[in-house]
Amino acid sequence: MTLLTHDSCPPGAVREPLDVPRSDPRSLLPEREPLRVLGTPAAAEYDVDLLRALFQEVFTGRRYNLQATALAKQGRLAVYPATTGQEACEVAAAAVLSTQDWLFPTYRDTLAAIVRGVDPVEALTVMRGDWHHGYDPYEHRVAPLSTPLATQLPHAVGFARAARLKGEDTVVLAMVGDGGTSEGDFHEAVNFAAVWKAPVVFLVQNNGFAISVPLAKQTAALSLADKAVGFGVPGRLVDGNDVLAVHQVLDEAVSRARDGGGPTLVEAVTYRLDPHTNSDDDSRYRDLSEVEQWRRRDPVLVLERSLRGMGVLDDDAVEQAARSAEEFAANLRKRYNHAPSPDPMTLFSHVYAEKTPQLREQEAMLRAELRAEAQAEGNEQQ
Amino acid sequence: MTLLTHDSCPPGAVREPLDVPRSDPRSLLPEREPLRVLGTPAAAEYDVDLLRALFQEVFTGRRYNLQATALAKQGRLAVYPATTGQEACEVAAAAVLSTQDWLFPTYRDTLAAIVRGVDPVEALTVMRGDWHHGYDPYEHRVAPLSTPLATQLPHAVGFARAARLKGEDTVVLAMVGDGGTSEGDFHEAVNFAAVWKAPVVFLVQNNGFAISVPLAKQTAALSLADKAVGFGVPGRLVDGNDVLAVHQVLDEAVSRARDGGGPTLVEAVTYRLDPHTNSDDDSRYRDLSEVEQWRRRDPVLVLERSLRGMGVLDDDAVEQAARSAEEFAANLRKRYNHAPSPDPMTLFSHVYAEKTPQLREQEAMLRAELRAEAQAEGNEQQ
Amino acid sequence: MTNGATTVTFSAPAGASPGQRSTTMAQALNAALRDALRDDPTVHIMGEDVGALGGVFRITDGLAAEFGSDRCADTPLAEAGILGTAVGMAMNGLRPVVEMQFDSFAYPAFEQLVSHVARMRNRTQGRMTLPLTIRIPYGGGIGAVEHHSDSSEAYYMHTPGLHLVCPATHADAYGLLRQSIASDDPVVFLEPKRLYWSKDQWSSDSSEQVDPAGVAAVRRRGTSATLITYGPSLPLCMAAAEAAVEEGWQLEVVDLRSLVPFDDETVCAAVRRTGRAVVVHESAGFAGAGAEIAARITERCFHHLEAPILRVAGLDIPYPPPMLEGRHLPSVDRILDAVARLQWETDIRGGEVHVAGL
Amino acid sequence: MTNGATTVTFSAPAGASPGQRSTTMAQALNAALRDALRDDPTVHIMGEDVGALGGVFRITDGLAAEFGSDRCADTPLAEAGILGTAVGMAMNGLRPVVEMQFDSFAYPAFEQLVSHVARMRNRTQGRMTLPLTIRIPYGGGIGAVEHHSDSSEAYYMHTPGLHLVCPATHADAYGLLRQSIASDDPVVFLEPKRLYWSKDQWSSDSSEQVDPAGVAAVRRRGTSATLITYGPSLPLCMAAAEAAVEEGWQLEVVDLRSLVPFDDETVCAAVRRTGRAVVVHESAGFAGAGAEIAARITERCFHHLEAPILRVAGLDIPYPPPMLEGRHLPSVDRILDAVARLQWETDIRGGEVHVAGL
Ligand SMILES: Cc1ncc(C[n+]2csc(CCOP(=O)(O)OP(=O)(O)O)c2C)c(N)n1
Ligand SMILES: Cc1ncc(C[n+]2csc(CCOP(=O)(O)OP(=O)(O)O)c2C)c(N)n1
Ligand SMILES: [Mg+2]
Ligand SMILES: [Mg+2]
Repeated sequence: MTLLTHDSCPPGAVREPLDVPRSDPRSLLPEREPLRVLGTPAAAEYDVDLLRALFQEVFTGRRYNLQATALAKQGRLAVYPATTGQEACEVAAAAVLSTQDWLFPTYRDTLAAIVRGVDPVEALTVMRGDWHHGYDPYEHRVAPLSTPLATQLPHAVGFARAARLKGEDTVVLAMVGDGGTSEGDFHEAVNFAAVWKAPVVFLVQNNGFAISVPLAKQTAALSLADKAVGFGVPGRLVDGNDVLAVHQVLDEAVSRARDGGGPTLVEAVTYRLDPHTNSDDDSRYRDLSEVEQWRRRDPVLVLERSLRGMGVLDDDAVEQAARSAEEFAANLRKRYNHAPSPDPMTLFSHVYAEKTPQLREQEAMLRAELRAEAQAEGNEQQ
Repeated sequence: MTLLTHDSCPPGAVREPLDVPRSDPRSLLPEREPLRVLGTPAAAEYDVDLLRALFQEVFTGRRYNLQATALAKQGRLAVYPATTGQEACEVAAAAVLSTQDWLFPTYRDTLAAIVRGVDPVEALTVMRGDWHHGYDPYEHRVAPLSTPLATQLPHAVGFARAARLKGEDTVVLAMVGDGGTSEGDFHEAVNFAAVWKAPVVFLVQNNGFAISVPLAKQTAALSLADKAVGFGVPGRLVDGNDVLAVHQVLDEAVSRARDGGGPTLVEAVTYRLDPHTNSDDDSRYRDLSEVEQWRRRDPVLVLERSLRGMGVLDDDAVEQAARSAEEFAANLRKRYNHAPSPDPMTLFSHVYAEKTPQLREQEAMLRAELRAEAQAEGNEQQ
Repeated sequence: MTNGATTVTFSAPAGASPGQRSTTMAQALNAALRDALRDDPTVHIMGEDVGALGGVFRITDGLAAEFGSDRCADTPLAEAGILGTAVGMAMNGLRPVVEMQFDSFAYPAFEQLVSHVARMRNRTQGRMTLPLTIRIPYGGGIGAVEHHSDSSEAYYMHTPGLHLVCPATHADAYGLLRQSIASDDPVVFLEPKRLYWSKDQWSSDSSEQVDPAGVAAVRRRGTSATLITYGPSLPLCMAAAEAAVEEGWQLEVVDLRSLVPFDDETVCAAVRRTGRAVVVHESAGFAGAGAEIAARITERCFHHLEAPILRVAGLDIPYPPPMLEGRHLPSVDRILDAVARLQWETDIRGGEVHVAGL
Repeated sequence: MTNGATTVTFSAPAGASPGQRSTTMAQALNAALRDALRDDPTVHIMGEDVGALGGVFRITDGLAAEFGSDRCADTPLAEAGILGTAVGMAMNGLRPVVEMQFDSFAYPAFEQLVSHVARMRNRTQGRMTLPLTIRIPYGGGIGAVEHHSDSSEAYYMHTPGLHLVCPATHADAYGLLRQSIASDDPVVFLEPKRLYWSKDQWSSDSSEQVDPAGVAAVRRRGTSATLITYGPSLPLCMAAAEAAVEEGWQLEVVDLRSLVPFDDETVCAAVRRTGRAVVVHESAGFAGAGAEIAARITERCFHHLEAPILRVAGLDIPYPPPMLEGRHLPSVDRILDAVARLQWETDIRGGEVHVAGL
């Protein structure tokens, strides 16, 4: 007895090619060295107004980071995760998008949201602690800052797919940290985007650390953008401290997405100059001389120096940018002069479209408590 | 006011290279075409005993698939997911491992477990439904078959890391389907393995489908082995219907892992000739002519033909292999003549090392119920 | 869940022939999906094998063929990705209906469910809402192997921001699913697997209206004690009530229909009428839905109770293999045993109460 | 959890100086980890930032330096991966102690926890066991932003196969963590975040023995009513009991210490003594741990109860932002309000019971 009919096997079967279309995956690999524009002849090709605008944003961005950190140290924010050193990425991410596009930021990316037009106080609502989230996502087309790492990436992909299904021209730019790329959600999101050819750009800000954990403990990949190949999408590698380079790479990726070319995975190599948040003690896990090294590639400094060298900026222009940044900061400070006192009754307002009977009971309890407290206070004041 | 001290920025800062060591990721890419050995001169270099042994296993494997499917159709198994058409992968996966090594199979890989030495009835316990799992994992060093897809991969990685930490020489071979590679667990597992340089070999059996979903809806990658690059580990691509090729690629990967070289990601391109399980209706989602096409590359057929061509097998040898396979099947059938009647009281035996007071109460209740039933039956028989 | 209206009805499709026919619950669910796709172009179905195959339980049978693979889409095999991308689609104005293949295979999506789905409306003060339905083939009793028979309702019930619905009849299968899809809030919709093949005289073009979720139904009137249940255990409770007649008990049976919102009013009224109650469900009893139900009724009806509210639930063990699931699941006998323990002699105050916690 | 012994003690490290000193609970936990690493070479700590940083709460402070980065390992940022690889390590003879950075960030590992951690022993009939401890900084009250203050115990309590432990004192923080690590079963170990910085006169070299998990502790004797609680709400209940004295109530306070196993005996004895009880915990009340506790006590002590068992729990809302968390969490006032509702006038049978479900 044999199990097989020999007749069914033509002589050539063994050597028959498999039906796997194999294009060359090498074309999807990112550049070997992070792309740079500043300090290269390519920089000269940029529109001067764009250069000045980027400089202003990067410069104000730094001032914002300093101010928000100060507010956190004064206790006016519960916590603040700064993007000091990452301003080039934050600014470029917002700057490449058109009005109809969407930004999906992480918990750290308040700056990108602000550059996109979000009121800084509303961008910082979650950090202040009066509510989980401030701004209307639909106004400036910025999704809520996402705290659970990488979970916003599938949202971005679904959002982009929906736009395509509705025939809309939207591109979605989704941000994530180097640490966040280790989460399964990262993998699932890029894979869905690739399969659906969804118009999404994934921007990985590799700032060297996930809290205390350095990149080498996060991945053995040569570049985080190498991961693109495994999803059949192109990877790009860029100097994240060079705002022009980031702008260029993202701009190309956005165009590609808009034209139906599907997602791109971008790694921007940068560095977190500040501790993880104001309450972090980074001396526990990094040699502060490393920070000093990176300060020499400070994206604000690098930009100013380059633009001065190109004759795009002079002392006056820098002075003016500084004044504008200072105004921004002063305004922000002023708006933190009074602490908010959120209404406790709002705790029940948005759990469901319509309160359940159970929530109505609990609402009544809290209302009674508040009334009793007010009465007690009134009695005391008499 | 400016925010930056210009002095801190040395003139060369802009062009300073980033501190990212960039080896060439191209070396990690798998071969462009699935590796083949059968029908090539390389086949002649194999040990004849190995060739005959592999033939016997592949041949018996097919007989096993037929028999288990029949048992499922007769209702003696609750369900059976066959590996018909995938026997080359199943056999090679078990064959490359040394005694101290471990196999982490999916729910489909009963055959690999059996080739590794597990009693087929115990391998099929979960399919029969008398318990969730049969064999002692430590006896043949085979982890329980995993039903939640890809969840066994982090187990395999942790197991391998533990072996290294204990100074043991163990290599772990972890199996997963093409569909399973879309799960976040796949990504997290390969990443942990890469970072830890854990001695793990990941074998992806790309059999074309995840139940009804074809590979093209699962990934846009050119090969599932391309994913390796993104983790900084080597990928390999192999013809999964060529048992010698699978054996060779896995053998190299196992050696690499044993020598401290870390994980390898292998994609074996094969095809599921049977429906997903005996209760699946594959005519709903695939053109059965595609199945016919693949039958011509049937791994059993291809192997027999090649080995006959090489003079390693003749009619007698095939006849003998068939007899042995038939014995295997007859034995299996016989052992299914009586349905098991698992003891309900075991429901409480292994929830915890020691029963909680709550479980003891519930145990007492069930015991009383059983006693009452027995009594009632006794009364009836009188 | 009712978008402001107190009763949500879906009218018969124009031109449909009236009359009822023998239908499975699977077909009723399929009809609800089909009608939702037809009535609202923003409805999108997605999940594993929901396309050509029609789902492993055939609930999406024929929908991809009729509405195209964009409206009924096979996804890659990744549940967090399925739910996570559905969240994004809902953010962008669509009404995704997600199928999780089995209870257990919804667990990979747990973070998305708890940390985002349940919270997006609250987080954004109502600005960003998620009109999202998560269909889960739910519960056991179908002879399936490990990981295919879990009951996960207690996890979702304890997660504020989710609606939690579980039909037990064909009319509710259709009506509650249509309501869930129309809801502007996320709904976890539990489909009792063991009822998929149950037949009933029902047709989607009958103009039968169902109450909104949040309203429990008294399925049988009684005076002796009240059985409180939902989903797959309703037929069991009806059978128990039938059997109890012989013992001289007239049992009232309440079908909750939804666990969130919870209908305290109907439940408490029923319990006050009878003074005794047993809660019945499949999932493990410990910290299960029955605990909440028993606790809240006791809080509200303490002085109407002649006996503690008892629970008949699954054992506190991992769901058993097929050959033993009958020993795990609630049964008519266990329900009647519990009813018998409801202290029919009144003068036992001070005595020890033996309860097996089931 | 006790590997057969009824009392598990860990002796003082040889040569340690006796006497107690002011210690935080964080330090007690750190000492437990250090001593476990020292006493058992198979113990391995892993998690995000547990190495050089010592964890975001410094519970692993100094351990990587002392025992090396293999014994106390920073992992990639992926919670399912952390727990999943820990499962593999436990399969291979090690005793992993996993840190999840916050309650919410354990959700990605939910599938591993429910589908494997809780079931491996049962699946393999005791052949493959998982001596695995999952430490979770637990609960709120620390002014943290969204996703950093969840209470997740109800999810784990409803998952058979897991032990669920929650210390409220320094001695228990040390003793129960040592027991958990020594257990041959998986233990979810909830560390009350808000107690991390609480100080007490305690030292690991005091030879104080703690009861095994599964044994509740009566922390205060009383006659009027019993407060039943665990973890972060114990200090609150003690304060409420203190304040209640002025109102003329002598409250008994029971600290459960573990939710699985559950100590029915001690709890029921305490409730029978007082005839009235309030369960207090932080997590949302609906389908929370308190529901099970109230339901099971009522089943067992019905005829000893003068009033329904009430619950004081978090509101049924997503955990609020820092500025509002005080309105969400149980408070002394809410506990006293609940005690006041325990029907101190006895003759109200038949009247309507108003209960806010909290
Ligand atoms: C799912 C999840 N796990 C853990 C955390 C806690 N956490 C907050 S930030 C952070 C590090 C993030 O690193 P990375 O992704 O590199 O972003 P970066 O902070 O550098 O911007 C961690 C672990 C979280 N927010 N979400
Ligand atoms: C986490 C999870 N999701 C869904 C399922 C249901 N399911 C069982 S097999 C299967 C398809 C698996 O496809 P693949 O990984 O290619 O393996 P194959 O069946 O082809 O061997 C699915 C979706 C599951 N078992 N686990
Ligand atoms: Mg980072
Ligand atoms: Mg497959």
